[in-house]
Amino acid sequence: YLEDVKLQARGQLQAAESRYEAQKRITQAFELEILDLYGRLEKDGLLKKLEEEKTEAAE
Amino acid sequence: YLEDVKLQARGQLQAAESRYEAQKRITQAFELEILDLYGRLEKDGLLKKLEEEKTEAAE
Amino acid sequence: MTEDSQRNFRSVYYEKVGFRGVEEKKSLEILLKDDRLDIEKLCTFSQRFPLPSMYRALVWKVLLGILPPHHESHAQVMMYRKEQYSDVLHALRVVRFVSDATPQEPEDEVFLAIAKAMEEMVEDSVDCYWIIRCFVNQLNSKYRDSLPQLPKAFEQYLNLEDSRLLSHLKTCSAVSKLPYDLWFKRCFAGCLPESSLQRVWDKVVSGSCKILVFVAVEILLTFKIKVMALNSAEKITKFLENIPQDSSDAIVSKAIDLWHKHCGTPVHSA
Repeated sequence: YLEDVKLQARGQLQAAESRYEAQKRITQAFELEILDLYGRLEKDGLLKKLEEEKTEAAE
Repeated sequence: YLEDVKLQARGQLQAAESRYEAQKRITQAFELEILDLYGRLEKDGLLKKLEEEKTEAAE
Repeated sequence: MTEDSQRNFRSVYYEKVGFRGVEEKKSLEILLKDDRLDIEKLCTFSQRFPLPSMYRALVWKVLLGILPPHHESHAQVMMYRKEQYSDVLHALRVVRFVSDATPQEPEDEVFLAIAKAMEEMVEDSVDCYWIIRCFVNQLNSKYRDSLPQLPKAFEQYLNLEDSRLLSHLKTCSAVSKLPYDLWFKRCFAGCLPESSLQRVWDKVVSGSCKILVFVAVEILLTFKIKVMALNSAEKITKFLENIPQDSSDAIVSKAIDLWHKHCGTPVHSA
């Protein structure tokens, strides 16, 4: 019976571990997305700045 | 003794669950961040379009 | 010297030099050798004696539930805790959360003051993260109902110890304006130096927030002459918010004695 309890406990722990791992993979995918979006925003910001400088120079 | 084994298992499981829950909250936070970043990109895009239209109209 | 102040002097002296600590350290080591740690006994120990610094982080982690009672699980549980810490830290960096623009709420100030003090007490950053988290959590859950009662208890015990001092505070209308947030919400973080403060937090971690009342009372008693000379609530509060640091070790020792005197000394059950 003791062995049974131990086995059950190990099973529960493993389930928690694999749920964590799955969640972590989702987080990692989201992280890549965030970094990409940051990159795009920054590029937009830079472009805007360049254009502003150009218009200022033209004036 | 059996109670002891159960108690020990519960201690381990709680820590594993807490790690999973934290990861889940991180995923949720990332999700919000992504939505926010998309919103900002769209706003930037719209602004750019508006400005382009303005310059075109001025020409 | 009166007998009482002599005793206080001696206990401060012994604690500093560590003579009295030898026997206590041995009995704590015996408790820590238990295969399954007896939380109740560890609580009683921490309520009675100052924790030796080398065991403080371990005992706090066990009492705050960061580590389970079973030694066998400590390594694995700590691995989970460590990973959770790095996950959160990494996530904060990804969303660039840590910036000057992050708005601050009043509760954040309490949290930050406690965190800042804890960083001085706990060396390891993973331990520190968890201990701050659970310490603040304990204030917001276990002590939620008792913390607001402390100003009243403070008045009561100050009256017992020195009614003239309390009358003076009342005459100045200072009683309601004392730095209660600093004392009872921040648990003296930023008020006392960490080396003395940790002996107070030993008691808070192990289950008593009432010790905070006696620290406040002892601060008043220690600076009685100064406080009696001040005649406005504003000046008194300002002084109490910035008390001189050099007597803080003695203040804490006397506060613990006073707390034991009024609330009894917990004894080991069996």
